[in-house]
Amino acid sequence: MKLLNHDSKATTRIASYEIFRTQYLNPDGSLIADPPAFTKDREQARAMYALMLRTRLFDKKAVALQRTGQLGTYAAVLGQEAIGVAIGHSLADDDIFIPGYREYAAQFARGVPLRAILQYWGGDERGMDYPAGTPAHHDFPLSVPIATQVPHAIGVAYAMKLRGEKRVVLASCGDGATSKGDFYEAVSSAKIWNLPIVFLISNNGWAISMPSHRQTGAQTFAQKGLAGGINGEQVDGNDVIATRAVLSAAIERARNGEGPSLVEALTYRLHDHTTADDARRYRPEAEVTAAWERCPVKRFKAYIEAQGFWNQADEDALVAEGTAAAEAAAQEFLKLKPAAPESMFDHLYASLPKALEWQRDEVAARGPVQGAH
Amino acid sequence: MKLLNHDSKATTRIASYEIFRTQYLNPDGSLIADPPAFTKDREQARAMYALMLRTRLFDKKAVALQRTGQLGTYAAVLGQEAIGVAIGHSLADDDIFIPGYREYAAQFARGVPLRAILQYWGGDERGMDYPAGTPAHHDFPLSVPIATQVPHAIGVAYAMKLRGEKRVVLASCGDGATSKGDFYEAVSSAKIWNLPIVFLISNNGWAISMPSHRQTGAQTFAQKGLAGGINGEQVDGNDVIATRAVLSAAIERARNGEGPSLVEALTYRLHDHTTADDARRYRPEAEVTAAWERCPVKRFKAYIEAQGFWNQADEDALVAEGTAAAEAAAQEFLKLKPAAPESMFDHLYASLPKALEWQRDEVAARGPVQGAH
Amino acid sequence: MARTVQKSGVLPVPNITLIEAVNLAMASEMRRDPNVVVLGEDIGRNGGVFRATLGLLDEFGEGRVIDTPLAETLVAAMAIGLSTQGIKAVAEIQFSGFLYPCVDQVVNHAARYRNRTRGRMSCPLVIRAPNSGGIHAPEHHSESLETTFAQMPGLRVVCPSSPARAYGLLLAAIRDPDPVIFLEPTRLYRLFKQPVEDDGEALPLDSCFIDRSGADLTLVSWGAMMHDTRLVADQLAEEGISAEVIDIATLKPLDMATILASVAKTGRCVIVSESPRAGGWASEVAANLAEHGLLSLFAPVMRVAGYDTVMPLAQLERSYIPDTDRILREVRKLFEMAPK
Amino acid sequence: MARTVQKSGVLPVPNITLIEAVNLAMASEMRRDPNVVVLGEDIGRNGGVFRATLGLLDEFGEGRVIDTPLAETLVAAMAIGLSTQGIKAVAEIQFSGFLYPCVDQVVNHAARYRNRTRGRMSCPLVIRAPNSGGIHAPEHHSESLETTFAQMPGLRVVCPSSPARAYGLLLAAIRDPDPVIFLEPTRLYRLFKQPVEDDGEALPLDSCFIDRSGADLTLVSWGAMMHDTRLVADQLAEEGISAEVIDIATLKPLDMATILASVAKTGRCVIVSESPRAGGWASEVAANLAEHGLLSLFAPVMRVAGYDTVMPLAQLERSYIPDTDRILREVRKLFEMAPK
Ligand SMILES: Cc1ncc(C[n+]2csc(CCOP(=O)(O)OP(=O)(O)O)c2C)c(N)n1
Ligand SMILES: Cc1ncc(C[n+]2csc(CCOP(=O)(O)OP(=O)(O)O)c2C)c(N)n1
Ligand SMILES: [Mg+2]
Ligand SMILES: [Mg+2]
Repeated sequence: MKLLNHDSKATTRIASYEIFRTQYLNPDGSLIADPPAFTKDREQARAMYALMLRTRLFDKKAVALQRTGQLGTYAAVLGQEAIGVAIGHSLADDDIFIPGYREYAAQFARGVPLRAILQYWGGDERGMDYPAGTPAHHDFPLSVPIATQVPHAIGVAYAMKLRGEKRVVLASCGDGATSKGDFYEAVSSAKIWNLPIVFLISNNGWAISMPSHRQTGAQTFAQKGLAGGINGEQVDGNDVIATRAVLSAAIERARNGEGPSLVEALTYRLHDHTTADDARRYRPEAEVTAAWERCPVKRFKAYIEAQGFWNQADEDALVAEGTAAAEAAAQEFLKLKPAAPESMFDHLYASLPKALEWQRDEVAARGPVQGAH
Repeated sequence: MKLLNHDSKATTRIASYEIFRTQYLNPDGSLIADPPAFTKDREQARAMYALMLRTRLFDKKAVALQRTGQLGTYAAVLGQEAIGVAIGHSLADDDIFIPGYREYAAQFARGVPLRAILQYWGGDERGMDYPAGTPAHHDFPLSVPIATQVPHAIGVAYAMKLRGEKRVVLASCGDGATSKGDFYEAVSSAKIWNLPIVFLISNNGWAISMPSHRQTGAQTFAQKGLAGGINGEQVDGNDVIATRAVLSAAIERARNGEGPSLVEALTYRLHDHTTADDARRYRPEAEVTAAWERCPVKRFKAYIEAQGFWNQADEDALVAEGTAAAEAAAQEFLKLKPAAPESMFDHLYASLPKALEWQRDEVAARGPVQGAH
Repeated sequence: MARTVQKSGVLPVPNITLIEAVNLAMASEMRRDPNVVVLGEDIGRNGGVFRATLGLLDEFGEGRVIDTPLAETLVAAMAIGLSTQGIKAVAEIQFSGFLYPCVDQVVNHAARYRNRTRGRMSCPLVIRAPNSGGIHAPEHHSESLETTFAQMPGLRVVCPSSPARAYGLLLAAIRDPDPVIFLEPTRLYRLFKQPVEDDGEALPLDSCFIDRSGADLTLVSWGAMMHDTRLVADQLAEEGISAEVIDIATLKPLDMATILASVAKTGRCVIVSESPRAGGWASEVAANLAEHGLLSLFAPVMRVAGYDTVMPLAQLERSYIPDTDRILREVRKLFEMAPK
Repeated sequence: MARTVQKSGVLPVPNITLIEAVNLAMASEMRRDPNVVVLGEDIGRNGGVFRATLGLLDEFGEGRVIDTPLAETLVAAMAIGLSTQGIKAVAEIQFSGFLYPCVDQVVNHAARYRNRTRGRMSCPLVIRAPNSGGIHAPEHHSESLETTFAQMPGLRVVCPSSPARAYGLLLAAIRDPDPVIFLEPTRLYRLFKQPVEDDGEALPLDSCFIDRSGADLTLVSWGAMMHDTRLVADQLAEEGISAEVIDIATLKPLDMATILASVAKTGRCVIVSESPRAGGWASEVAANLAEHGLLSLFAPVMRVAGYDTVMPLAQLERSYIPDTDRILREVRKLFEMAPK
């Protein structure tokens, strides 16, 4: 990239950068290279697979609830489950996860109840009050305003560093999110203080109807890290082994004081953007069909089967158990009584200002209103 | 930059980028490499030098006016004049310039009267009404909210492209400005439509009290272009030959449909940030002294003298003429009557809504108010 | 949803929804004026998340129907850049809660370029967004942003309340030489239909609409809340109370003359707004009444507004949004204090 | 300017300016609470463009005095991130006109994390900025932003009007468990001094201050305009008119009880504000009077406010900012309409 192309002594190279990509598993589950140690651990491998499949079963249930009018708009994670699993299996309990809105697998791993996710999309704030005693309790809730959660990582990581803690922040967002200034202001500044942050971009090919190649002029999303002098790397996000390996490496770098990294995980959104979307309007069906070949669940299952870690009986048991868990979460959600209307004032401030008491009283006096959920 | 350092087949290089830097003139005016053709043109070289020195003389006058209470806060361009000269001599009349607030040389080249700059810093909006019939008339005014002008280039360039015009937009900002989301949202998207834009970063080493190396983790500001897949290149901004050469190349690329570029021009702010600032609070004097060695005026003067394009008589005449011009601009400015107070409503909307007429009348009835300029 | 492409004259006037009227106005003005473009997230092939731009890509092509990256500051800034070049940019922001990243660009630039350059430059742009709640949408999709913008000098703020007004006011907004924030009532998008003729007739941007005349009470509202306000007037009519109903529609600049004239007649006023009460535009109307209408008031000026808390998620949104019950209660209070 | 490092008790109480009081409050609270940090552009070695953070870097070090990149969205977001971890972040935005890029983060996150998570998280942060005009500053340096934030649920908005109040209110703001927007009156920064004891005593964040009692008229203001308002009260006293002067100071939540009690006594009210009239916080006060104070009013509620145009550059700013003449004229109108 030279503006002046003549081969003059006036022009010298002052920096150069390379972008790498990592993938261990072929779509059929066969290995490209010798995988990291954790893949040899039967229990870990089984746990990762179980989380992935359970998440898929939950997702299916959530979509079904929405389709039958029992849930509000829901953002499915179909096809992207491996990334959440990799996050869940890479972060330490003490670390802080700042999610976008699709990483349910990671949230489940950190203690968010399945029911809570339904509650949130069902229009109940109580779904974001993750249980005390779990890592999720100190994690951030889902963030709907795209990319705006990413710069919170700067403050969170700064606090950790100020206190001399060896903790790490992982902030995730989508490919579309990388177009927002909020994303960039975080990436541009993280290295100033050498903060323990991993920025994760789940590049699922689409931001609603915009294909990722029309989102920016950049050839990769990984290279957006270069704008902040940050290690940026791509990984096959449908390969849970590679994703966990790269994330773990980034997390450990951060933990060891080596500063921030950025990871672009390539995946694919197999579902509509949300249940309110109809992707057939803008997306060729053939692309979706082809993408199913790269399905992360299928791929990792083939791998653990080949390792002798998994068999059909295991699969049947997991499907039954995961389906039941999703069903139980749905029942729990559906049985919840809506919050009292006046609860809309309960957490506005630490304590309600006197000037607002009459409003709370008015809402309480009216009681539940027709037309509500 | 590999997160996974083991030398595995799993990791492959998918992209690489290089950042180049161009400089023709040594600080003493001697040549590093054979310069572009325009440097051999006596009249052009003299015109470039004259603009540079006139700008410096104007700048000196403006600071003096402020120091004597005759002007508001003023942002000096001392030490950065070459960049404005290069812009002024690279853009075509039809192109559109979207400045920050220090590129007076470029503005003068495009037809902004010296007096108008004083007017603006003197607190008079009329200073932004650049004269009809000059290229400046379709340029943007100074922009105080840092970086916010940069994304306007996207819309302006899109309009040019939509109309099939072969025009170019040059949007400039400082090193500090590159930390803002507005800067990035422009850079990230310019290549989507392959827009005819040149982004210019005047890296003068400081953003008020923040040295540029504490502004971001990026090693160069040029590489911020990579975040948008844009050619990013560095140039010695105190070398007017190199700066003009690189800007012209970028402008011609844009004009020929080859899309956006980003240029980082390395310069140095020899003055305080503005007249309201005292840089001794935060900046070592030795750094400033050293920077004077790289002064763009001195450097180019040595070059044109060596070429036989310039001599002491030329210099004396130019100093006299430039000083007189600055003085005349100051007198013109000082003699201006303040605008009528009610003029604050004259350009709020194309025509004043009825609902606001009483306000305009009230201001008019009061007339000029004590304590005003 | 079928596109409504309607030439005036021979064909029957179609009965359309508010969102179809928005679509029609854009299509109609884009046919009329080649300098009009639309831009925003997912507005091209997808036709916008509410389908406001449906069919525009096919008719006008990629050049004039611009799918932008996911960056609201950029959308506003790009619209500014376009508009300075005489391209009338009609930008869509997907949901009201995502308007905030536009505030800096809109306030510091769009609303100021004309003033700053003493008329040398201008920003004839429109920023459209769905506004207010009631459709069980996710977080940040149901906010009411009109006051945030109406406060700002140099802008116009428009909130239509019917298909016909949406059509006429959007035409006016696009043609206006200055920046207009056009906030569409999400829950009225498909609530009812109206015959709307594509006659290219714009509505005024500086006058309230008197929806119906009345003698006993002035009801003032705009946008989505106009629907409930009209229902209240119906109910009151049955009770023998004659309410004058005023749709502000063009909040900024505010046509207080019409409201003052009405209150001079009725002596009672209730202002209905969904945005939070404290500092809302209802307060601006009430403040003007306190200054210029005090002597004609028989009773306090009542505001029925959204509460001063965060817009709740879907389960409680109906407890937040004013409804006919809440409006009627305030009206009855008024008539208790100052009987007819 | 000398740093004021003052231990209460034995030493004499220093006479300090408002900006020194701001500095003192931060230093004092940083000594008391190791979890307090300050951040912003040029606040470290440079001590802030107004020198509000002078000396803090030397005393508390780089860890707690954070020079940020030039990115206001980041400053707000970083403060949010810090505050969720129990670090009380006191962020400075350099000039009021650069607060707009913070709006999204402040409204959609700072003001909501507690509510969104049902109390699991919170954002005990302060965003400080100079506010309003009158010092011949460049473009975008003189805006009055209080209403933009006061409108927003979940925030507190504070505008001090004297050194003592700046000290006590800033302490309160830093200690408050929720986000506070703290807007300092630029032109009062060095206008006068007051004895301020560094006693660590915070002032309440939900009560108006009654600056002086009066019987004939209630003058309400806040921030920089309090200065002119006090001068007007002096002038009126000479004329035998007794004005009660109320400093709202803590605009949100708004203590209307104090204002209503005052107007119940005086029957006349003039509200003075520098921010634009339409949709300004003066309108909120007036609207409350129109609703809850109507029966005690002898005369219309007058607002003296900034005009509904862009804040002019320095040469005309004095024609824009309300002054004693403009306030007095409205007061005299009131007494003409409703003589004492
Ligand atoms: C600031 C903002 N603008 C617009 C939206 C509406 N919106 C929701 S998701 C989405 C696309 C996000 O794309 P991406 O970041 O790639 O994430 P993905 O949904 O693909 O996981 C948009 C535009 C939003 N939520 N926030
Ligand atoms: C949005 C915004 N934030 C803060 C400021 C105050 N300010 C004016 S100039 C400046 C530093 C700009 O640095 P840089 O971009 O490097 O330009 P330089 O002044 O060095 O030419 C700052 C912080 C501003 N004008 N706008
Ligand atoms: Mg995506
Ligand atoms: Mg700089």
